[in-house]
Amino acid sequence: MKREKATTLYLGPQHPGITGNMMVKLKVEGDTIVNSTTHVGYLHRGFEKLMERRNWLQSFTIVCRICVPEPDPNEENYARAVEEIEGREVPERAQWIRTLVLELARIGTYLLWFAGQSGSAGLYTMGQWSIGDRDYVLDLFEELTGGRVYHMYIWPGGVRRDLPEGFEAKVLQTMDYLEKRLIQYDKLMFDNTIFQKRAMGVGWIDPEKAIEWGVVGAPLRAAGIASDVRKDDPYEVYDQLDFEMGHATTSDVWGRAQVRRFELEQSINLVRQIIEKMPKGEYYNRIPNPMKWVVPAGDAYVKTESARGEFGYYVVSDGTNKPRRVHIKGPAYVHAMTLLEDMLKGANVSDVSFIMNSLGTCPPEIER
Amino acid sequence: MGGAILAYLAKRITPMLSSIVSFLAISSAAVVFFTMTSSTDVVTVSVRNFTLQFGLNAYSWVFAAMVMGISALVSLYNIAYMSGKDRLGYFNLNFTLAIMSMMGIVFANDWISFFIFWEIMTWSSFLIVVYNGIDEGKIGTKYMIFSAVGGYAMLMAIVITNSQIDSFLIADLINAYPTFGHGMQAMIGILFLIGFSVKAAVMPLHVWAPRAYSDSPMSFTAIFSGLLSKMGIFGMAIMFISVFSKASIGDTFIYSQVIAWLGGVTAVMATFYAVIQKDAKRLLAYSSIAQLGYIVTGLAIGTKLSVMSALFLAVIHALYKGILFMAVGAVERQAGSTNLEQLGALIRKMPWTFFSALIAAIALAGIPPLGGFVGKWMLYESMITSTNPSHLFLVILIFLSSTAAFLYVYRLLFGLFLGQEEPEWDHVKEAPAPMVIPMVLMALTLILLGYAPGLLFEPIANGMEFLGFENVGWQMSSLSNIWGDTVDMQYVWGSVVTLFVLGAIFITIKNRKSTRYVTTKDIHTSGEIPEAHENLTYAVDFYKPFERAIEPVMRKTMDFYYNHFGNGLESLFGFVRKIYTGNGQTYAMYVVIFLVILLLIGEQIFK
Amino acid sequence: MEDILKLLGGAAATMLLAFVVGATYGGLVRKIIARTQNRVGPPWYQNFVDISKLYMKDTAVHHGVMQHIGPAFAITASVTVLMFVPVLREGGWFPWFENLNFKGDIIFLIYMMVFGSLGMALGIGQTGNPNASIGVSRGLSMMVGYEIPFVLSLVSVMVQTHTTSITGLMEWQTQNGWLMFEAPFAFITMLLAILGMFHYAPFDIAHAPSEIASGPPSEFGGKYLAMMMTSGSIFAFAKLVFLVDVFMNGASNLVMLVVKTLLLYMVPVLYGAVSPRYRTEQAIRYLWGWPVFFGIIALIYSIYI
Amino acid sequence: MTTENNNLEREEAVVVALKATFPDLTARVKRIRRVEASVSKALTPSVLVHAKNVLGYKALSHISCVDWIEDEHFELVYILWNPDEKIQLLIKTLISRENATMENIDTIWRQANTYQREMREMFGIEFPGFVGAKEFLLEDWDDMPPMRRDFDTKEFVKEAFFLRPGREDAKDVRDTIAKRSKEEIPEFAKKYSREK
Amino acid sequence: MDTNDKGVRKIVDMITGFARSNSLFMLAYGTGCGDIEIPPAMTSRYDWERFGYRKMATPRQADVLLISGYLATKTLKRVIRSYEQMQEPKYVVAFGSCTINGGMYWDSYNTIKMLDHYIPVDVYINGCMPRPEAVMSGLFDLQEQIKKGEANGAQKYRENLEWYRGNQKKVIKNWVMPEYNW
Repeated sequence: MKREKATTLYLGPQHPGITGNMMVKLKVEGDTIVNSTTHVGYLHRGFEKLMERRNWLQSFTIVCRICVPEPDPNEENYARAVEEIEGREVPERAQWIRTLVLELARIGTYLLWFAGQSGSAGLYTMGQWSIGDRDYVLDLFEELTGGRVYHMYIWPGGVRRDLPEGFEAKVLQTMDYLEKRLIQYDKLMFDNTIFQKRAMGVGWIDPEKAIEWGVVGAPLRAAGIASDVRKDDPYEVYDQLDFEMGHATTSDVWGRAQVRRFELEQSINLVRQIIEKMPKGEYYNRIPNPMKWVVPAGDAYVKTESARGEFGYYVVSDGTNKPRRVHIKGPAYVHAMTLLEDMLKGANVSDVSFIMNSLGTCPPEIER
Repeated sequence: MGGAILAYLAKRITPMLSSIVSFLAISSAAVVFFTMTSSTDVVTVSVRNFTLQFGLNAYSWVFAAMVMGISALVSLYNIAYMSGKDRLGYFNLNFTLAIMSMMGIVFANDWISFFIFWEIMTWSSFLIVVYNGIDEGKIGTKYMIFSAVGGYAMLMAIVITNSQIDSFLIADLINAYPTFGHGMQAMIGILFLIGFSVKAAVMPLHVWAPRAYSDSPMSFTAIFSGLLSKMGIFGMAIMFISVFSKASIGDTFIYSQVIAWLGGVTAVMATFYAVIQKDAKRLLAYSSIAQLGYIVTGLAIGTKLSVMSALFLAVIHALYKGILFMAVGAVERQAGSTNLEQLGALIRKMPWTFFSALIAAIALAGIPPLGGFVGKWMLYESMITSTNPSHLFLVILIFLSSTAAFLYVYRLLFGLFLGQEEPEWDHVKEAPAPMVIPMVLMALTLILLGYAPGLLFEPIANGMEFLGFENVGWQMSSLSNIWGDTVDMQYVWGSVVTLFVLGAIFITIKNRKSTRYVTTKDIHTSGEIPEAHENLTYAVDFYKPFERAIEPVMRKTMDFYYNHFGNGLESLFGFVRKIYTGNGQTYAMYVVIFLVILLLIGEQIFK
Repeated sequence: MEDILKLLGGAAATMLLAFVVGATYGGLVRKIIARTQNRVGPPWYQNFVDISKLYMKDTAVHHGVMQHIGPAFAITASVTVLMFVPVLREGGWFPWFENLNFKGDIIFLIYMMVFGSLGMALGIGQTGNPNASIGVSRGLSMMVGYEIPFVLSLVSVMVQTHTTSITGLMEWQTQNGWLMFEAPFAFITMLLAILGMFHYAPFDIAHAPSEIASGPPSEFGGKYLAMMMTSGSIFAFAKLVFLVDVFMNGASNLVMLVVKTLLLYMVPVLYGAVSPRYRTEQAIRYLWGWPVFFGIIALIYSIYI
Repeated sequence: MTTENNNLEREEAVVVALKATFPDLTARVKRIRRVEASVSKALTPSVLVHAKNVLGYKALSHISCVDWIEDEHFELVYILWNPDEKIQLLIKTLISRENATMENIDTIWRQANTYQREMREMFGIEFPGFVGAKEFLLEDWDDMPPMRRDFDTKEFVKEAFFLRPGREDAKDVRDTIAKRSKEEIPEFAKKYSREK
Repeated sequence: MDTNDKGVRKIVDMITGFARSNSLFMLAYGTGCGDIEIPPAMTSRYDWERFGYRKMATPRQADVLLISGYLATKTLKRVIRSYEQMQEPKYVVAFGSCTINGGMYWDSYNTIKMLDHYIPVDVYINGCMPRPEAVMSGLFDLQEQIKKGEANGAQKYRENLEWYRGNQKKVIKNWVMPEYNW
């Protein structure tokens, strides 16, 4: 076969610049990319197959492992889908606690994203700070759920346990701390002219086509399109909370960074609101013996706004004690595949990792 | 003495039909030259009322030695390089003629013989440029037109001179120049400079050079870029040092300033162009223009150190550019391509070629301890120590060009010799011995000149004294500027070589048993296994980021040249081509006609 | 004979000193960066452990002779630069540190500094790794960027002091005061240029991990990487000593030397710790912007002072 | 579910609009913001195009596939989203399990490419005229498409991989670790220890 | 003489062990979800650079291959490739229960269950997922092993290459890898 003219660059799977275990094969001429293809499957575990073999509650251990940085939206989605099929009521306090957990998870993910976005531009100090601060959020999770990363906390019918004593105060304390740190982050990252130079005008998505191409989450909001599942299709108690969506019109990496930066602030605000408004009461509508727990036949499509975009769960039950089909669609399913491939054409090699981070690609949810 | 050599050469011209004979002729001429140059006889040939005078002096000895030495080696290379090609007789005739005419130029003591040999040189090289039979992109025509402009300018200057002093002797001009009026001084100077600048490819007159260098056979390009262009330098040096320095102060200043900056701009722009080239020959062609830019700058500055550096660089440039062109020629012959984006990893197949190219490249980049550094050092020092502030800014231009030279040097070596080993180049073998030997010999000369640049300083200093400098001091291995700061090449050379050898020995014997060679396919590709058709060499648009950084500069000049200048020239060509058939004889005829016309009416005009 | 022995001894001693100090600086820099990042950081001797571990690696692979001797080029350049730079001022307490100080000058050193880069680049080129080649392309392009302000600064200093040798510069400074204050614009230019020279952020795109793995040294492991790191340590120190000599009148004893070089080193290190990296063309344009502007002011200043 | 507006007018309007264009289609409102429609296989592409271009369902949220092995068919579910009306439309269609083929829709939505690649690999559904890389998640897979219900992953695992047998001694690792690092086990922890 | 030699040997071993164990360059390869706990371990909370651990981008420079979680068969191929490109001495640290016995993916058709049948593992860290403390504890364990000269996985691999190859080829059907040159 004739040798290609363009040089092949393998960005991943064993590469510091790739987000997770995936591969983007770049064909470059000079340092301009002429073609790129995303290759996934390095993390494929066959979750959806495994869930067919496990009962409704066992599947919980699997669901949260679909997205490593932010497992809670998955748990919440799955729980809500099951509840919708079964028609199970969820106590109000449980809904508030779920919202609290989701927002904490969002904060944690945004902090992790700060690290990724700045690290791919060479600003490692930011990553060190924000991941260090994320650990305080993880500490909260650990106290609440017993797990640092995988929580398995939001169950069908409510949450696994009530808030521990004094938890609210700790949360508020952490939020105060994070708000203070945010000023420093601004100084280090968002007010940094070099970062601005790197980010502005890079990774542009056509706002006209964004919806059609399946862009969701912060990239869509950065394109000037107000779209947030929390507003559009409110779940849990988001309709009782007061918050704003991030907004930018530049539709580039800089816009996405600003949207996320703004939403981090909003999330801190939301957590405070939740703590303030949280009612007392039951936290769990107990399910029957999990081994014999049968969910009536039916299907449900539910979605959540995670930090990286919209998570959709299509759950089908055939009336047995095991799910028929749980099909999960994460934001990266579109972002990292067709969208990224299109965006990278004509981009600079220096910007690949940068753009990928701004889209919030995360391979486990593509492959499951 | 000179006549003897010329006669010797001339005798050989007719029967010469093969490269070997050409080599023998040139090398025996070289032998004769190097063994019998002690005398400085003057041979006078009288043709009717023209008196042609030939002779050798200390200054022309430098150039004569350079021409003879290098062309002897190149003609050895030529044997192997040209073997199996068509029209060898035609090529070798012109090849030898060009060399012969260069000797003639160097030996000429009067302007008429100078001009005659100049024209022989021009059209013999023109015939080689169009050797392939097709004048692709009108390179030959372009070359011819520029040479014609230069030739006419020079001829006009000669005629004017003659009308003024009634003598064709170079020495007479030098003596009489200060007596000329202001306008006359300027006119003669500018006309001569145009004539020489064309050959030396100074910026506005360089357009012909890149293609002409890259499209002629490599064995000739080594001569073309290495020696032929130096004839321009040869003339320029005479003009600058002996002639202009005697003009009124203000004029000297302006000439030297303008030319020095032109040289600097030439160096920078040509370097930038060289960086973005995709073809090894074209890259070297632009690099030649850039290097000539340094030399011109050095001459124009006109201090002792700078002229010495210019002459030193002229010789060294002939050496290293000769090697590089020959190496590229070897690659072209063995692999059939000089495309930097396709070739790669010939180092294991052509180690000797790589070695000589590496040495030449290091010299070109001006990195110690090789000869190239000596020239560069003197050039910088002469500019920094100059009393003229404009030279201090010029030094930045030269530095920019010189630093950017690393880029193309690396690109050249990387593109040809390094990178992924691809199966499509498996058949390539080392070039035959007649090609390798001259390259290696010249490379060794470069190393030697790094250790003892004084070997070259001696004739240059003599030559400069002949041209009018006094007390040109030199030392065998120590360089010094007028502030008294020195660099001792002996120590530099010694320490670099010692350390390098020690380092190489250390890294070789450390864990020698468990050090293993692996193929270039066994590289870090993020854990993936590349497919066979996937290209892993990063060679296409190697300096894309740099191109983007210098884009504003390049765009402006490109627009300038190609839209205005270039277009104008193209339409000019269209017209001129009706007159010029591209045939050397017709051209020669025109020259003669022009000469006659000038001789007839010149006296009336310039009285 | 005695001269050669003295030279070799001096070279060995200087090299040893440079390696020790350079590697310690490496460790300290890691420590300091760690502190800015709210971390403890590795012990100060970490670089020694790293380098000796790499020398103790059992195996090594290379892709050909150029890669094999590439690190030798690098170490040659570093040590040669070091030998031609006066480590301590005259009258320092090591008379044989004089090495070859009087045998070279600044122009020579500027050129010698790129010798190693070019040799390394050739070695890297032979590996055939596209990431490494991209790194080389970026590194060399960037070099053109920072060499211009670097040279501007040095030329203006040379013009101001009417000498091109470092020992001459130091004598001048002994009489007239530090060039840091005598030639302020040149010093500013130099500070901006060394940001690029030391390859810390924002000018570290040549080996940006998130784009091209580790860039140029991608294929170097074991003894080759060890030699590169050794040479890097020596070279960093040599450059620092060079700059201290030029702008701060060198140092008369080791303590002062360490203090001055460390101070100077902190400029790129601390700036790098809080900066993201420029793309190559942005970096070149930046370096040809303000630094060159200051450089030209420095040159004018030096001509008309 | 807590404080929902039970006004389903907009959803019902969608059902009416769909039925007006495609009389053969059955549609119903599932709940607020969810409308479900069942379409025959042949009609699906035109319904999708209509929904996208006329009804404003510009975004393709999801394409799912369910294997109803008992009934010998796959159920494909195209889930669309209307960003203006904020309604999710589920369009379901059944295709035969034998020689399963489906119309290629990646010309309508670019991102359908990925979904179809996955379905082709996981269920073995062919999309005539569809250009997409053959391999998506699996590499060199030569067995039955794994997401089909009749593919038994447990049997496959037993054959293809080594399985580590369970540990017999049921020893508590924490004790071993504590012992090795000479760590004091706190009193309260001792009662959980299996090593009595 | 003999004893003296032994003494020298011992000192050399000690130095080697110290250098090797205190400068562990890890290959930056996040094979599974365990990779999410690496950033915390690297950054200000746990800061593993204190112990000389560092992430390296390419296998040529790395000493430790950190298998952070289950391996899909597609990843296994890349892991083997990366492992073989590393220079000796090299070590493998596997973490997550899924590397030991498949963990919760024991019946998944696409993940391998016993990593040590494919590449030699020096240290296993269990848990799903192990906390950064656990990861670091495992690495301390590796350091101890190196100091004692027991971490000889690479040697095992070289000597039993055929057995490993057999196992690997059983899972990876399309074997197009270059030969192992160590």
